[in-house]
Amino acid sequence: MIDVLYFAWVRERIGLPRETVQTEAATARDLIAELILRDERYALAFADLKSLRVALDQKLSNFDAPLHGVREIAFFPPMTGG
Amino acid sequence: MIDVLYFAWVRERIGLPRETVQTEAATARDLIAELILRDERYALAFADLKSLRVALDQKLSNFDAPLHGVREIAFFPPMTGG
Amino acid sequence: MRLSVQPQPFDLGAESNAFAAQANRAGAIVTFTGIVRNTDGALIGMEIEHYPGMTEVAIAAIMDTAMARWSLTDALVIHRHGSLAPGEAIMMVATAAPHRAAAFAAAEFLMDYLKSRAPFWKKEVGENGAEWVAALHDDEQSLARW
Amino acid sequence: MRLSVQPQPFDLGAESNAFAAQANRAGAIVTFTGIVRNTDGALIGMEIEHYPGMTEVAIAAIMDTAMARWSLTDALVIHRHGSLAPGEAIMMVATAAPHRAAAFAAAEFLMDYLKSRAPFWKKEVGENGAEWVAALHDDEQSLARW
Repeated sequence: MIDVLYFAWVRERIGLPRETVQTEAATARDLIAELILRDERYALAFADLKSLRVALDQKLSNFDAPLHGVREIAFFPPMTGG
Repeated sequence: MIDVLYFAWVRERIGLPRETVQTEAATARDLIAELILRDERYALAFADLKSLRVALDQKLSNFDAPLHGVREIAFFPPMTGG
Repeated sequence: MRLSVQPQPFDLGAESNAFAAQANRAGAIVTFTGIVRNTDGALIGMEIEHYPGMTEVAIAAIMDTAMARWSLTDALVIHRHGSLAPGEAIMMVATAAPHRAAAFAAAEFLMDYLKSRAPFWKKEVGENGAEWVAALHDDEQSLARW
Repeated sequence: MRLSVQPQPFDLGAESNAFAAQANRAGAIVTFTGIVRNTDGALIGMEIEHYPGMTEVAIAAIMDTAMARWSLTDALVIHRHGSLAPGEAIMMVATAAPHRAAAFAAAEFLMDYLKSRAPFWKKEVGENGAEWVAALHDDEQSLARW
């Protein structure tokens, strides 16, 4: 069980801001592969990982970091603050 | 006839903020040489030209620029604005 | 040190004065204010989305780094989210330090990090629809100087 | 573009707000404020002498250069002379530009020139007498980067 959050156009493409996912995925990359199988909205949102960022428990991370113990994962495009 | 202005510690050492001087000096360096002969206060103020700046008609200049046509000359230490 | 992530407008003048009043050991104060720009009049507004929780933690970490690295006497970050109109202030940073070089460097550092590392996303709303603002390669590059 | 050389105190907040209100094509505003610093409590005040006439011309020239070089939408310089107490603001600059890099660079440029090329002289008045502030070699050096 992991909370998955989406922001900006990732949120818009998937059509929801957050969901709880039952998964045994070892990494964000594995989780994405599972999600893409579920619906084409995910395939659209995750088509180009180079244009995406991932945060694990609210810290910027990478797609191959272990998800073990992580309670919240977020996917979003590069930030545009300031 | 030229107006001579002094600022900061140059003014304090010479003891006045401005005076009008009758001179045929060709440059600021020449004018300083004339002033030093007049009184030791000038000798004290102009002892180290490297620690002084000069402006001709309110523009930063140098000690060897011609004074011909200049109406106002000012001597002061390096600026400390800001 | 103060950080506020808020939907409400803020008063640049009041914030600047309050910051300066506290900065009594500083000789130098720098502020930066980002404004919703509208050069050609086509922009209706801007929507700013953020990641509640992560935003505050990420910015606080950036501020701690700046405080230590430049020995700041104080720092302030205010960043809005939600709907903004053209001409409105998006955010501001302020830094206070004994000398100007540190205050300037720390403010630029904070801005570079806020641009690329704080979880905000801007969407420009125009007459012909809305579009997410793309991250600039330059902004990513400018992080490399610190 | 506005320049004021004045003995009176100024209100950083009011000046910042007025500057921002005019800067409607800008996306970025930077302000710098210099304050009479008093780290050890020994300073009674500061006296600032200037060269009336030359001061205004020199600063206006510096501002024109900054406006052109960084395509600023606006610039402001306020510099006090006369007697100041610890904690009082000595001067401020503000710059407005479409993007932050230009606003920051122009503000730093203006400061570097005001420090070493505008005819002001500071005297610190302490309990044991008064002393003219010496120009820093660093300040002269920092001009070389522009």
